[in-house]
Amino acid sequence: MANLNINIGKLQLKNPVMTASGTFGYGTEYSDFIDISRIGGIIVKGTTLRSRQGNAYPRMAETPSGMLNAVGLQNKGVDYFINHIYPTVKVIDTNVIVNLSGSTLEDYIEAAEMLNDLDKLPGIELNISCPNVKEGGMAFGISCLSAAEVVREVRRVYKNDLMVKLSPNVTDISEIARAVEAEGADSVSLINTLLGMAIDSEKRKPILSTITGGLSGPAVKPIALRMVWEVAKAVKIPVVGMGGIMNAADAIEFMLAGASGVQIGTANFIDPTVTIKVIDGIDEYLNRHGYSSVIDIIGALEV
Amino acid sequence: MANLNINIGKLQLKNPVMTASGTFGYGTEYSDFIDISRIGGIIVKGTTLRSRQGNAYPRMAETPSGMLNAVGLQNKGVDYFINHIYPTVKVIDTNVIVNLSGSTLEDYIEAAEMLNDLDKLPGIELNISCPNVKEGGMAFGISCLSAAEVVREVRRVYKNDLMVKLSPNVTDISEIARAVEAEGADSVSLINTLLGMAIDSEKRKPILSTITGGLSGPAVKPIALRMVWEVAKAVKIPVVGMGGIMNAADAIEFMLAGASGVQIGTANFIDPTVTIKVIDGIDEYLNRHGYSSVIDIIGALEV
Amino acid sequence: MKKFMLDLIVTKNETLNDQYSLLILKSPEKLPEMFPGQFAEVRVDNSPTTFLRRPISINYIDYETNELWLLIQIVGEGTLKMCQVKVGETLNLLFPLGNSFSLPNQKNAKLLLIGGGVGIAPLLFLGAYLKDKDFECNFLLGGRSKDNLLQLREFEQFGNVFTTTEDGSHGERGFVTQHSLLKDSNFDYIYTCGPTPMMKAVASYAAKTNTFCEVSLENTMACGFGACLCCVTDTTEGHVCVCTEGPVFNITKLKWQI
Amino acid sequence: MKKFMLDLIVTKNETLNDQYSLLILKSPEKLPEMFPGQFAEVRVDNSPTTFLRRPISINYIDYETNELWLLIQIVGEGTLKMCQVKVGETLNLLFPLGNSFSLPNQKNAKLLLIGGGVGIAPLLFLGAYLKDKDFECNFLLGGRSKDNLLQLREFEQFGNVFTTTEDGSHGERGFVTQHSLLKDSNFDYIYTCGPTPMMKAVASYAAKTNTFCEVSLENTMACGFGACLCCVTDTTEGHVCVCTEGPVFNITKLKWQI
Ligand SMILES: Cc1cc2nc3c(=O)[nH]c(=O)nc-3n(C[C@H](O)[C@H](O)[C@H](O)COP(=O)(O)OP(=O)(O)OC[C@H]3O[C@@H](n4cnc5c(N)ncnc54)[C@H](O)[C@@H]3O)c2cc1C
Ligand SMILES: Cc1cc2nc3c(=O)[nH]c(=O)nc-3n(C[C@H](O)[C@H](O)[C@H](O)COP(=O)(O)OP(=O)(O)OC[C@H]3O[C@@H](n4cnc5c(N)ncnc54)[C@H](O)[C@@H]3O)c2cc1C
Ligand SMILES: Cc1cc2nc3c(=O)[nH]c(=O)nc-3n(C[C@H](O)[C@H](O)[C@H](O)COP(=O)(O)O)c2cc1C
Ligand SMILES: Cc1cc2nc3c(=O)[nH]c(=O)nc-3n(C[C@H](O)[C@H](O)[C@H](O)COP(=O)(O)O)c2cc1C
Ligand code: FES
Ligand code: FES
Repeated sequence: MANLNINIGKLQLKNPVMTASGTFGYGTEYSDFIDISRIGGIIVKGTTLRSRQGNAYPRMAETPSGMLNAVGLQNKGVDYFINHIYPTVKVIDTNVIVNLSGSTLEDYIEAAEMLNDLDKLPGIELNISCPNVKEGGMAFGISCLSAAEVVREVRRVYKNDLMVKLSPNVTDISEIARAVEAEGADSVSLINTLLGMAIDSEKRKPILSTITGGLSGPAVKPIALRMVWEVAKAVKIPVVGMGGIMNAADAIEFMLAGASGVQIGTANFIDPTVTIKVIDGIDEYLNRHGYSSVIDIIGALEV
Repeated sequence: MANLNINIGKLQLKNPVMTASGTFGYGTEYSDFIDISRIGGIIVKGTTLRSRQGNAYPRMAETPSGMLNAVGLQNKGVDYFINHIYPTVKVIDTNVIVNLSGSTLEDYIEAAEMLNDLDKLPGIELNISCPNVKEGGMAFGISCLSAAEVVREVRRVYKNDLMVKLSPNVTDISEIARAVEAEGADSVSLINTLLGMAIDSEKRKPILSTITGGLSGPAVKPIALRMVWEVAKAVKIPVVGMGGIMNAADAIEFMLAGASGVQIGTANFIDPTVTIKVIDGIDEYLNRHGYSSVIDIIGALEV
Repeated sequence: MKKFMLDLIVTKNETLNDQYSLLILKSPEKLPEMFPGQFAEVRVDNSPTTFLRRPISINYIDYETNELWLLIQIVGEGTLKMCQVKVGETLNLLFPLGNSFSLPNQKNAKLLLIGGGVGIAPLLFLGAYLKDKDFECNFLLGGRSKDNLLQLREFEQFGNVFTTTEDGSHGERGFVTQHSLLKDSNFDYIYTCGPTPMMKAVASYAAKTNTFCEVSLENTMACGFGACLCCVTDTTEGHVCVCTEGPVFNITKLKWQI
Repeated sequence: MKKFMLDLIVTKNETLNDQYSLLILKSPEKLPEMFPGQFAEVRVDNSPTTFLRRPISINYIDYETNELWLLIQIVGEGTLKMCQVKVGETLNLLFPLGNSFSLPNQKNAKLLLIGGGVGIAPLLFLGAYLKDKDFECNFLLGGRSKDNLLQLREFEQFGNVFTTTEDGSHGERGFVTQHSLLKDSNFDYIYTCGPTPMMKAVASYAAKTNTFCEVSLENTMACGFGACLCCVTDTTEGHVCVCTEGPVFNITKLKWQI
């Protein structure tokens, strides 16, 4: 058994494997299949200050080695989370982290203040990159100035771990990463989904109700890996990598490229036990290659 | 038989199907498999003012539903093209178009001037988006100012059709499209490859000699389709769509999203007869849906 | 209800006609209890275009032999591949997923189960289940033509079978909702599954006659167990997931214009 | 040479051991003429991770029965799927691709064909071809152990067979380049295919003894017919495509440090 413990910002994880927001519900959806407390961290559904109905149906389109979603941040709001979800998830023996989205700076700040009071919530993932709703924060995430501003203001009120989730729909993601680092982010996570579109040629209609949606799954892995590589070189804070991770080898690639931790999203839908397989697979890899700790492979790519 | 003729900028095509630069050699590589004169247009290999050896091996990595390449514009230069390739390709009864790349403004201008003298060359595709070499023009293609400048200068010296090939590695591709339209581009083509990366986790090394490379194939189709949709709404000049087209349905999706023509790239490697199948498939679709001309489906998406 | 991910062994793959196949899958472990209306998410390997699982209703379950039936209509790559599995191969299933049809409250209630196309799949299981609980079922099954009426012999074991075909090749000519049964009799409970236009017509009949009516909805699903929120339908309670709150809905909950 | 894209029918799929299989494919149309060293690009359907074709050498060709042999070593998903095809199924091939080994100039030249691992594949065809042209071949085949020496019986039909194994389980113990044959005899022509380190050792022996030597290179290929420029190797003439200018190269053209 290699040592899988890893600290990412202020978070202490028993292993580098987390679940990506919006793909793992509140964790409990998976407890029939796995012991969710074995996972390093669970990033819960995208949460907004006030409850949201999300987008109209259809919200999903399958694409080659991937999928588009247009869920649109359906959630019951921060209040509901605090009163109804938090009590049940805070007892899970792992890091439960809230993915926070907003449409205005004030929304972000108000929600972050409320979450700051939860003593068993080790951190939030600030989502400034949801492509599916105007209010999803992508407007914040695609410019350095606005990304910096929202991180600065949230940082002022939020004292625990602040992971900032970056959008891949930009010319230079390292620039944004540096901007949020400068404002006090504890870590950055990437990538959120890539803006894409699917069309039914026979019906001559877009498949999604929203026309465009967010692309995830193995199709995006090469792009995600490149961005993690770029960002890891650009910032000093830890990087959390994701995008198309389906197995331990994929996760290891992200860590070699410089990620201190990974998140698994779409793969959970196909194999609800994938997180555990990835954790075990990383351990097996470390043993086979003679590493005593997972820390040894972070950024260990030989170029 | 529906009418497949289409004019794109100053080009007159017998059908909307072209081949993407760098994937179809000079056309003759495919003549054992198909009658290449049936294709609407053949965009030949990326050509630069002076000859280039391209990048070191390995230049290719397979990815889920796609591939990364790092060819790096290996070509023998414009002079060689004019003296040795042009005489053999100008007799092909279709539009043979040169894809032109450069590392400096002067290179672009000088090469464009030389190509302007070829009376059987109906146009060039200005590549300001190759991600694989510093000299590939992507530096031009990711900022409005520099994209505008290179198009302005080339437009001054090049009188035939000027198609400008855009990079998808940007925050707002419509902005770039509008900038090159304003400088006199006859059409825009998109997308070039997305910057990606592949790692061999067992060897702990990047797979490509250049670490990062350009992603193409069906994996990128949702992104390409979205960008074509955005750009077609943003500009008045015709749009040529590409990215992951594998069959007629894919090509039709691009046209419904607003493309006047399409280019097929990576698919040629897997099926060297795919261009002909797509042409026939578009015809079949038009007949089945009662359209008399391919023009009827351009931008015909119902939203 | 606890959900499972299991590799089941294909013991039979019967081609019913060029569109439909019946798969019988055997579980090495004891099959968990399931209820009619529930479904499985089937993994389709070996194809880049079938990245996600496919939701398929439980068609029938035989606890004694530990066998599960799936009735598949070929509509695309995924269902095609499923119908090509060979006896002895395995299919990976997540199940049982979703809610189920409700049992009638009165023992001697008049029950009508209306199915069209592949929508008959969950109704066979429902019929078997109801019969087991001593209810008497009437099945009204519709199809374009005789060839689209499936599993009639199986349905007959569990109740009275009525049919309609659009071309009149079997039963009454027309759509299920035009069947004389609906004019002549009154039912207490209607359960239906099939193409949405059919279900809407049934729902509208039920609403008019003030009959209890449950429909089983289709939807595009990414996970099938409530994790992705991709499969919503609009209800009186807002957007709810078809995979967890459904697929069975009482029509009074839906926002259908009926 | 004209290239073809054809669906060939699998007439035999013989598992040689857990790593290797021999596929025999029959062409409905008359097979075009091919030369030893040439290869085919095989399409591997039904897998998202085998998007591109796989280059595989022509192992043997029988114009009379219109059959083509492929010798496959399982190293990943693509070769695994190829080895799982069933008799009667078809494989789509682009072929013949690439250049071929050169014929010796002198009729009574002493020829040595050195192969390691799956690199023996093109050498069988080469041996058959040379024998047909009345040359006498010596085959030197190496493998980790006895089990990795393949098609020995076939090779014996076309010349003298010498072997080495790393564990000494067949022939001399050691690497091919350590075989006594190389010390005791002089050859006029050496043809080799196998792992790069092996080929480099052979090339270095040939260079030292001033022997004509051709090697067949591997490379990652996207197209296999000169369209993508992905498969270059560095030569005295700069970057050239292995799929069109090769896979066979005279060692004097390569920039190997030997
Ligand atoms: C709860 C539930 C139970 C089901 N039970 C059965 C069953 O018992 N037997 C059976 O054969 N099918 C059943 N289906 C439908 C089945 O899931 C789809 O036909 C299947 O996913 C299509 O996959 P494909 O790869 O063959 O087709 P694709 O290539 O994915 O699609 C082909 C066409 O079908 C449409 N389509 C795909 N999936 C759906 C869907 N879920 N709803 C509506 N349209 C869709 C697509 O838009 C496309 O036009 C059920 C669906 C649900 C949600
Ligand atoms: C001209 C030529 C002729 C060949 N002839 C034969 C033959 O007769 N029989 C045979 O079994 N194989 C042959 N090969 C090798 C064969 O093409 C590869 O083994 C195959 O493409 C691997 O596919 P895969 O999906 O099984 O493995 P992948 O999953 O693609 O790769 C598995 C591992 O093999 C390595 N690999 C993959 N492709 C190549 C390659 N082309 N060169 C070197 N390493 C590679 C990868 O880096 C990876 O580590 C030949 C290759 C070439 C270029
Ligand atoms: C259905 C779905 C819903 C998602 N919802 C959110 C969300 O609410 N907040 C967020 O930051 N990311 C969301 N994402 C993005 C994922 O967290 C992740 O960034 C992305 O899917 C890439 O990882 P993957 O390829 O492993 O899925 C969602 C993704 C999917 C597929
Ligand atoms: C091997 C390879 C080489 C390429 N070379 C060029 C090039 O020289 N110039 C260029 O503009 N685009 C080049 N491209 C990009 C393609 O023209 C096209 O934009 C891209 O591959 C997307 O289309 P596809 O998915 O159909 O391949 C190349 C792509 C590949 C795969
Ligand atoms: S399909 Fe994922 S929540 Fe219903
Ligand atoms: S593999 Fe494409 S040029 Fe050689």
